[in-house]
Amino acid sequence: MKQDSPYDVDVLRKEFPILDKEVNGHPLVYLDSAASAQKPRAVIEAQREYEAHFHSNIHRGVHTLATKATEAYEGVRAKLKNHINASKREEIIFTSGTTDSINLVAGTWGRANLKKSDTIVLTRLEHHSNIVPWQILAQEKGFAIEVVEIKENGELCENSLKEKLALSPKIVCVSHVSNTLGTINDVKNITKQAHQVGALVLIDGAQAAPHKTIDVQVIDCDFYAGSAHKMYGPSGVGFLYGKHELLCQMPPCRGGGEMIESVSFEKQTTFNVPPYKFEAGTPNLSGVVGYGAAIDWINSLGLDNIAAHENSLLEYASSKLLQIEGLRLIGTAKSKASVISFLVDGIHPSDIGTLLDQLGIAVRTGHHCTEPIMTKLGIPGTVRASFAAYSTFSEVDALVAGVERAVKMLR
Amino acid sequence: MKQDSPYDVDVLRKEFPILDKEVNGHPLVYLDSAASAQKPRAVIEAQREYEAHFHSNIHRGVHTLATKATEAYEGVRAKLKNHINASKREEIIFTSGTTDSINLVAGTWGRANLKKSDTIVLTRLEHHSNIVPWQILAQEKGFAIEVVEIKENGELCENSLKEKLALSPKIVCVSHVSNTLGTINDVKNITKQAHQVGALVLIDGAQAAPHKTIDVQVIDCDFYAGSAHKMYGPSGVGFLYGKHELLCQMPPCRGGGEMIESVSFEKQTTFNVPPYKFEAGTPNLSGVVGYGAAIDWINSLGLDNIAAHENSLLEYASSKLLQIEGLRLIGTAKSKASVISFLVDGIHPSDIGTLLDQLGIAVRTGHHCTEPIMTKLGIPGTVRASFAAYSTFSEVDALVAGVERAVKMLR
Amino acid sequence: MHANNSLELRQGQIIEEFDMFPDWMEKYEHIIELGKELDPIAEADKIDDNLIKGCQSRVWLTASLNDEGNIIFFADSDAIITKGLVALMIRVLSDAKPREIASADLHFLEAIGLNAHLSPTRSNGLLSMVKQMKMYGLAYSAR
Amino acid sequence: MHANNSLELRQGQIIEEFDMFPDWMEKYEHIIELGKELDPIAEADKIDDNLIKGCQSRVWLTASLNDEGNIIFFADSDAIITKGLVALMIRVLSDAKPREIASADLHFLEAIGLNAHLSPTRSNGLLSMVKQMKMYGLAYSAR
Ligand SMILES: Cc1ncc(COP(=O)(O)O)c(C=O)c1O
Ligand SMILES: Cc1ncc(COP(=O)(O)O)c(C=O)c1O
Repeated sequence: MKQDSPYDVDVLRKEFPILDKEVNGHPLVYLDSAASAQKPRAVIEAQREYEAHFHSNIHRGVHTLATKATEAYEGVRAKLKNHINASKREEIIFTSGTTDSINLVAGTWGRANLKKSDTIVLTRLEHHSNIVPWQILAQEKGFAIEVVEIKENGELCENSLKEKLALSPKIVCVSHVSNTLGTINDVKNITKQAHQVGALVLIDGAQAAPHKTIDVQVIDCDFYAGSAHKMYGPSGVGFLYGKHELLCQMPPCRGGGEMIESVSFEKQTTFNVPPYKFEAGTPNLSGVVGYGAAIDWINSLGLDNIAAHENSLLEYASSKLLQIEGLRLIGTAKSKASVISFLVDGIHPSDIGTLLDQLGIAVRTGHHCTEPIMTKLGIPGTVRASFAAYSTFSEVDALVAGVERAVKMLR
Repeated sequence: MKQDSPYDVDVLRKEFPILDKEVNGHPLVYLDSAASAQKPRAVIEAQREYEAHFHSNIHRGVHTLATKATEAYEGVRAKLKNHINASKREEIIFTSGTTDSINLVAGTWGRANLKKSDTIVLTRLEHHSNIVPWQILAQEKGFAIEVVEIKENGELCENSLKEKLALSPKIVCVSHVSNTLGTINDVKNITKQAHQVGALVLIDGAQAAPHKTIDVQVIDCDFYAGSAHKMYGPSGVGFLYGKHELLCQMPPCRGGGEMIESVSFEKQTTFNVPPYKFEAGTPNLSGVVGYGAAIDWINSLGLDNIAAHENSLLEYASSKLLQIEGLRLIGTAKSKASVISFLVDGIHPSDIGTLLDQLGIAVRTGHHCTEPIMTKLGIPGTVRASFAAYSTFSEVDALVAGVERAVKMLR
Repeated sequence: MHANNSLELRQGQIIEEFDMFPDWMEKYEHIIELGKELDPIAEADKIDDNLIKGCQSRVWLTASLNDEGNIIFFADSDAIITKGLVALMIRVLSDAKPREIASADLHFLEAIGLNAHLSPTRSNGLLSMVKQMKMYGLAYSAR
Repeated sequence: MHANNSLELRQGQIIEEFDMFPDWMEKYEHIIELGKELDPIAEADKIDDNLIKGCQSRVWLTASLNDEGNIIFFADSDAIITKGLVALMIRVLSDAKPREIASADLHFLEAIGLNAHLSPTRSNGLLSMVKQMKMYGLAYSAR
């Protein structure tokens, strides 16, 4: 089946040390990349190189190491700016991950702007990270949270969106790609509609950034969030894109070093400009450097090539899995990323996960931090397999065989 | 001068790849460890090993890699618990650093408990990270911030402390060790006095944890914060210790994955127990693993040995520097950690820093994120040299010679 | 002493029983079998109050004291492997003195190579269930 | 063209001048000398309004237009090395046409091996000062 791939996956896999591993006596079949992607040697070595040869705290240092470390760090900001086509490097804030990014928006823009009489809009598809920060803030401020519902196939319901937008929300928070159902939302169109009613738009891009070319200027969203660890980079790093004028207006989030202009007990403490205003304290330096290497790695392969490869895997896996009796796919949107959730009649997902693990196959089971989807669909969770640039057709075969075997045991 | 050292520093230095470096044609003399410590090979390799062989997202996974990654992560929590002698592992929250830890306390405990009529107490010695989060919150809530002043030598003024405690503050936030003046505060005694007036105590341990054995039960503080990157560990990781009953009462901080028990749009969303309640999203996994290696490394050397070594360096450096005409030490507390700030009459600190850099000597100049100290002392900043376990007497000699040379050029 | 021994004995039997299954598949097939055979809990008891928190698969647990002062446990799960493991726990801990239960040293899962399921990192609720069973032991022995 | 050339010429002279100092010490000694020789700014101009933000060492900058329509810069710093670098900037940019200043390509710092001081990562305010000087150029040429 390899003929479908725009690059040689077997060669590519050699760059990922972990993919050689055995688990429970079987070669590892890692189908949990949506939870966290594995890292190529280039990323691992970039971090090591940094720590072994260039580490120093950044900014405000007059010594050479501090300058080099700062240049490395700011260089990744510029890289990321290009990668998502932001218009200015000042629009890229480094955070510790998507969750942190969304909490930043809720904690600064949200706390400063949302009042009791306001409404905000989320969708049924959101990850807890794009729900709970808003619920916590709503408890403090008293605004209403309205939810765009989904259709049976896991697509957002256009009518529901229209209804909710008619309520003139202050912000619409929507995932670019659902981590549970794989649904790719038309965020450009949603943004356009939201802007028409005067709402800001925050996009949770945690699952989109590893699989799609992101152009924040084309989407025209106000905020966009992502995590390095889902993009072949280190954990503990992520980004928030925000339109520059918005960032300038927003109050700071966390207080500490770097984010200030001048601190005083007697006069007013004043704050730095974006992005520094939002980056308090010593950042994850080696993580950011590793993230830079990850972006380079992705670009050297090409996101389009990655997407093409993943799409063939998705198609292949879907058709193969559907041959298993009683198996149904959860999430069958027309436009779908390489995440495949399924259930087998009468069998609990965690049982399948446990037995697959015995075969060295790593899938995720449960609600995938999207309980509202489970509530809506009336299911206890799903088994989720997710693909990345390094996934193979034979891994799909192993998955299908594994599920068949598990189902036989469990029935 | 090596006879003073409880271990062989030359052998130890071989574990730090960066210390072999040349900067501007001179061997690197790294005297900026208070900003960020260099990392031994054991730490760098632990991260690499994790990323190359064990990486997976943690918690809620049924597969083996997820279990192993979770065990590694939770194992470091247990290690840290022992390291600072917390009474329960649930009292250790992983954060992205000291700044994040203090903001967490301000954002949850502070926001939930501080009212307009309240007073909190900080000290003149605090790092911006222990000032600005409280100022930001004070702007929102309207409470008063009172400041314990310092004496000429950089020690906290006991009378000022007593005065401020007499105002019945809700919390006293104090650094264990000043990053600018080196003052070691008697936090056990301060905590006792604060508790007598019913105040909670938060200790910023960023500078203490690398140099002193910390026993949070002996200190009896309510919160204690620290950063891995100052403890020979990775950047982007830190911890917050909090007394368990306090953590249980505190509302969550950031919302997202892991910190919830159940998320619903229809019913009440409910939260996990500490520490998970405060750890939203995918954490800095490789960073935490590296932190574990750093704690092991510190303990294998022994914090008492490190402190003894650093103290002889401090004494040696102080007496040597004082022989330079017009040089005065800024911060001469009786109890002092291995941070040495100084000024030379008529010379701007940044000029000295720039010339030292030409000699390969990395010091920090400026206000060191403690502007209120500078305001009080009426100085533009200081030159700061700071020592770590790997610093040597000949590095002190290089510093002294370098300062002499710079001063000659600048006068 | 005797009491603890009897929990020891029960664990020994299970270890012996699993010795017959060197292969993970047979082991899990046996567990699945045990799950299927477990006396069902009354539907009326499948309520939130009896639910063990923090689980991916749900576990319900109830307990009562019989005339001999032994605790009898009933439990159920919606996942069959969890249910099989629950059945093993019940075989060891049910119908025993509260004090024995509270102080039981459950080493058999380790011995049969399934202790990963007791790891706090798993979210199958087994560890929470064991804690809950011991809490019952403690609570009843305090009376 | 001529105008730009003259800024080019000025930069060329500085590069030549620094060529005599192969050694960093002599180079810095020269910069320090230049700092000492810089015409002091009026004390009355050392106010916050003329302060360049974001600096570890402080830099003050003022500008005025002379009869020939050239901008004249005055600047000062509390750090002598920064002041020396400021003096170099003034030598290149002062007494020049607004338009020339706005579009100047300042490559001499790189050529004399001191461009690290222009890095955004330094906090000596030099980069901000250069930006501010160009802003003046832009503002005056718009008139
Ligand atoms: C759609 C979505 N949003 C947000 C997140 C949270 O990302 P992180 O855990 O890196 O903060 C995830 C990751 O699971 C996700 O899939
Ligand atoms: C005393 C003190 N507190 C807080 C901090 C902030 O630590 P971090 O930047 O790791 O958050 C520092 C580090 O500079 C410090 O020295």
